[in-house]
Amino acid sequence: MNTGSDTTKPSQPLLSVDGVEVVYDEHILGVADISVTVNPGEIVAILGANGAGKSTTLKAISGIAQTERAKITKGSIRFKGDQINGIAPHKLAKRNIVHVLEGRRVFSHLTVEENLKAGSFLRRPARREMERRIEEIYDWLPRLRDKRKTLAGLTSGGEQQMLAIGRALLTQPELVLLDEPSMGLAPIIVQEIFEIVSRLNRENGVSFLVAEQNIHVSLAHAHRGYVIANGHAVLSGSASELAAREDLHEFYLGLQEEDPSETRQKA
Amino acid sequence: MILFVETLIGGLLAGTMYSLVAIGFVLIFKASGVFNYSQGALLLFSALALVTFLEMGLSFWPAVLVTMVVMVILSIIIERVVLRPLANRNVMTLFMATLGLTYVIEGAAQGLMGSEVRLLDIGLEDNALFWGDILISEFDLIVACGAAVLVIALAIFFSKTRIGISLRAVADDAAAAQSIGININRIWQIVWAVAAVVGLISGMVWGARQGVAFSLSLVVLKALPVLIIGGFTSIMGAIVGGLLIGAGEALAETYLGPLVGGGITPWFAYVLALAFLFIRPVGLFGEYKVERV
Amino acid sequence: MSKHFTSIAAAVAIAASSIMSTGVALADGMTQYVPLFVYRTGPYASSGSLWFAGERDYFTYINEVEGGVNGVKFAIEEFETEYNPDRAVEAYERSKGGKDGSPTAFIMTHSTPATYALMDRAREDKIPLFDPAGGPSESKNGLVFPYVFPLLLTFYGQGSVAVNFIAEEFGGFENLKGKKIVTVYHDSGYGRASQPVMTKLAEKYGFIDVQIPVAHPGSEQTAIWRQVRAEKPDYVVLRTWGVMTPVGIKTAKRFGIDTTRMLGDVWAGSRADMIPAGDAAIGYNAIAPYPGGSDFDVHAKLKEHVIDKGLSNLENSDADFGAVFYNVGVVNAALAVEGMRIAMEKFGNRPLTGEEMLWGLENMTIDAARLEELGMTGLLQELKVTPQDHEGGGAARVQEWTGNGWNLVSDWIAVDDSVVDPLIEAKAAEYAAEQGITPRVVD
Amino acid sequence: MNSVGAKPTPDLNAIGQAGSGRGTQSWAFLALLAALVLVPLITTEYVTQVVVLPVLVLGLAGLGLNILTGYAGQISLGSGGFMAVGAYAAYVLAIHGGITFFPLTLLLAGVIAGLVGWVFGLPSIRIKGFYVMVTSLAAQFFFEWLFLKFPWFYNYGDVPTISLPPMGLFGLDINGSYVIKYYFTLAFVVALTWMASNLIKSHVGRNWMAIRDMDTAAGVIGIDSKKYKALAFTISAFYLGIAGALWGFIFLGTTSVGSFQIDRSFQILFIIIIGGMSSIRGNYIGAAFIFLLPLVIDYFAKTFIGDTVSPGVLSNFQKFLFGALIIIFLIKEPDGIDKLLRQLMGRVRRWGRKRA
Repeated sequence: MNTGSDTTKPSQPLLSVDGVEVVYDEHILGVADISVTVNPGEIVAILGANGAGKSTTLKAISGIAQTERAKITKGSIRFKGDQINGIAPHKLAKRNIVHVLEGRRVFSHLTVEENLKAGSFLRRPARREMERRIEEIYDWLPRLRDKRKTLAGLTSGGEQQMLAIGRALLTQPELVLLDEPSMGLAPIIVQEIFEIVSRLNRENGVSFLVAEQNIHVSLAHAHRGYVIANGHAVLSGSASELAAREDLHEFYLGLQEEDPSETRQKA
Repeated sequence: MILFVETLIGGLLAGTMYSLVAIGFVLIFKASGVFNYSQGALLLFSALALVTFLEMGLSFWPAVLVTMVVMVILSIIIERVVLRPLANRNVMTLFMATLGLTYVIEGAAQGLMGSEVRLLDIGLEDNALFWGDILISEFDLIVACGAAVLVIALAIFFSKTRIGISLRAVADDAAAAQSIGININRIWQIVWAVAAVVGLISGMVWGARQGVAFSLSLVVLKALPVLIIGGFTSIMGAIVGGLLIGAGEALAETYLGPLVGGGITPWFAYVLALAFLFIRPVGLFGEYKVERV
Repeated sequence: MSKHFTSIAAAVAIAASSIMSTGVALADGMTQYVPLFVYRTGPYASSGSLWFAGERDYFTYINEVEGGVNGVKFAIEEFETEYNPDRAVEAYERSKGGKDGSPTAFIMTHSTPATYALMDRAREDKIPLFDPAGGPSESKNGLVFPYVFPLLLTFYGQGSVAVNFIAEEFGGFENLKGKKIVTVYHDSGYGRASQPVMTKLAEKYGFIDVQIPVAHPGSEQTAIWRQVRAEKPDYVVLRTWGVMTPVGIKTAKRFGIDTTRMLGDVWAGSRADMIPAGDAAIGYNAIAPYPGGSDFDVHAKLKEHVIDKGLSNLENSDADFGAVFYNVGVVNAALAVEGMRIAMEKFGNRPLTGEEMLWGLENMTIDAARLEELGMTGLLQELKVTPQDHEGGGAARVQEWTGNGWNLVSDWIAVDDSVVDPLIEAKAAEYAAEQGITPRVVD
Repeated sequence: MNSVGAKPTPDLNAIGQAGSGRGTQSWAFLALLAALVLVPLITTEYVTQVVVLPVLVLGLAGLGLNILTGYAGQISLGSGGFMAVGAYAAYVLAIHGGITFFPLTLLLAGVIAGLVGWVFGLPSIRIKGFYVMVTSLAAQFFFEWLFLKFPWFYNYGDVPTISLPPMGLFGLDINGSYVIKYYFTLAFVVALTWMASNLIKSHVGRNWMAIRDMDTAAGVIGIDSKKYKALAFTISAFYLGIAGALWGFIFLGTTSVGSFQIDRSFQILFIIIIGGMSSIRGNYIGAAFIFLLPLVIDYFAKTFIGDTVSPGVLSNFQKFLFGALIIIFLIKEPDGIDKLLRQLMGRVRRWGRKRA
């Protein structure tokens, strides 16, 4: 998996985040200076400790941040060349960016199938078409098919994560922002999820920006990666370069101590 | 024994009228977490609008239709002007805003459409029916059937339609709903509109019973204990809560009232609700979850 | 953001300073300032708006047609209270000093709670309070309550008139024996006010007095009327107010209670109470110190000079002209005008002070001839107010609802003073003792 | 706030307070106190008795609710009910208990209200949030009923409106003159406010805030949240009770349940939200705003549109406007006027420093 992105770089990145600062409640700094690019067809990982600002970065991109009383105070975010700062999340979904929030966040009082339907409404398919698309998702995520009538809140963590991804895919995205898909899941499930992500990327050309604490599994599947700490991007490079760095782990762990946690509110 | 059964049945039927008001409340709370005190004012506004259109010479169903349109427009205005700017504020502020909204709606309703009591004839007779020796109000019976139809209609709306599923999605997790492209502002407009239409139906029922005037707005106070018993987020709870309050109130007024001098209805429902709270702090159908207020 | 609020603060300051400086320029020295405490919003707006329209229309008539009372015109200022006594206190303090050089000669409280709240202040400030057919019954005793005027008919009197009428229905007092009269009342001071009288009368005539309360606002009364039905009443008296009345009548009807054997008191007998009750109210009776109807002579005058000229305060003059509450307003205003006229005979044709008005009211006699001149024969009873008797009349007619209007079914029925007066004297004495008041001595 | 980078990185430490400025604050406080003392001397009877006095009493009631809601985090809509308890307790103490030395009557009435508040606070141990709020409504309606129903509370009058008996104060009749009334109220309000402010600074206040911010966590760090919640209900009701008694005895000179209905509870809630939650000063600012706003609206409405529309429309328009202003306020200034003033003072101070 060493298709070094530099060699195939197209004229325009899919997503470019440039020097973004996010402030919550006008006073609390979310991230200070983050720059990230995702090229078409890439899986890019954002690595960092708990509270480093990964989620905030993704929320800033998807517009969710501003629904939580946060503002992008500096920098710009471009998607396919267009500035998208400050656009509401549902509009960004229409423009093919979808965010799978941390902690899965399925609609727990809806059945699995209703969750998927909710994802598909965005494109207003006819009923037949909607059913076909949902079947397609079941093909990708066969575990869900057996549970289609179950309330989402009653399914396992792994199933919920798959559901969240499946639901997001039904919006027909070009870019999926995937926040901590491994959180609280058994390694074997994490592995399964990342393999599905890779396949989706390969076969359907969906790009992913994945925020992860789990370095190994994410770098194994990503093309490139960024390490962020204290709200700043501190390292970047291809997945293999990063994985090869002896000091990565120290870097990552060492930063955790510097993190003045009270100034950093995770939303 | 006949007195007991009659009181019980009468109370249960009357209780559905409380349920109707509570349902409008539940819809909004569930979808947006807003404790909407102005539900009573909405009820007043809709009933006044309906009466006004009737007086202008429209026949019944067209008038109902026009009123619905007015209520939908009103809901959209409320969402844009009041709720959207207050999104993500704490629940207290939102509650206070609905208090302010109550004044606004009441002032507008009475200022525009007059404050005198008006007759609203929805074609239901308040006759007595006898079932054996037991007297039942025809009006209440029909209203109860109507409420059942409404609840079924809402259930179908929520489980089968796209908007209904989206509504439930927003109620479950607004941020996740937004992230998959659901426009929550539009959903709020729809919820308020549905609640306003439910308000119109309860306004018609209450208005037919007591005439259309300001006191319709006070009906909201009857809905709050219903919510406690039923939980703030369950339509089923609103129905069951309404029935319990209706029956409890009627039995208390008949059996307990004479012991303490009567007139106990305004607080009895609340005390009943309190008793329920001790047994089950989140209402019969509410869900345990950490609340931060 | 802050700009917005500095401007509000500035507005507050401006308004506050202008409120402080009451009583600026004297217009022409010939207007009488009348503060009107109204409730055009809130739960009682439906009755209030007609009432105040009646008052204002009569004042308009006096101003426009008669050129004022002996040339003194009325300058009306309204204060919204929402029927809240606290806001009445605020309005009272704002208006007691008069305006534009005119003193405040009298205040119409338009609500019994407000009368209570203002009673002590009015005594202090020497401003008569008008509360016809309301207020504390014991304030009939003008020696203890010099500045309160429960004109026409006190709450006690209402109970007495009710029983007299019911006796007539049964064919005489002797037939009351063993009968059961159930009173369904608004659970408040007003609703309970006639209870002592009913107790006394029940003793005197041997009927059974049952009292059943309804809690405010009374929009659901199934349980109440089930109780009433269980009592098997021979007659039902309603002392209700607001929405409680139509709901009560409808529910009563459903429980098979004969609504032609129901008698509402003054405040449960207006068009606004009957309309929502629909057909159930046909045949229902109500006590009327102010009967409804627009056939009285005064109405012809009002119609010609106020309504038809577009000067009326009524929002819907087709439906509400001549409604009971409108007539309440007309009568109240007329009583104020008469009081002023009489006071002017002594003090001259100029704006009056409260003390002067008190003299006028306490020397007010309205006999049949004067009623004729006023065009109020049949609408208003003959009155003779004295310092000892602030009620002045003590009679009411009874009217029956026909489905679209009121039909008067009795002449003036007088209060049984022999029962009511001792109660009033006892209450007044109690009040005087509690408050440390020495009753006035009047020669 | 725009994104142009002239502004330094936002303050990372908890925010908003424009400097400490203790000196300025106490200076301002003394100036305000002096102004309040001067009110009867420099203004009219109307302003003293019907504007400033009720604002003081409502501010005190706001303080009572703020202790419960702003500091201890429990929502209540029963303020009117507890004010009624205070007012009726004072009346019953005077009539049936013969206690007519007014300061004593008032304190005892407060204590009774406090005990009642404690009882009604008990459910809050089990329930939270809006459920507590509806519990408080139960209290509200229960008291409205109670004081109407039992004639003992209004000395067996026909009408449950109390005519207050003469109350003494060191040989003076408290109702003798509005100046006495005013100074008496002012003294009481200042003393009680001072007490509350000390209480809030003490460990009690800190524990309340811990419960408010994190109910569960407060338990973990060893705060007996049951005890402190109960205490908050008690003290809150104590203040509300005294405010209620002052409202009846001093401001109105009479009392009926009508003075303490649910609208009163809403009014008190408006006061603390508009004035500023968790702020002592905010209560009085909020009270002034909420009490004066209708008067100001009334004044402007009569002056500018009085003749053009019918009085019914005018009254309703005023109501509409009041509601609209509340909403605008909530949207524009969520933290209340107190915060606004703090920012303003901070700006003035910075400006002053710049010039110096």
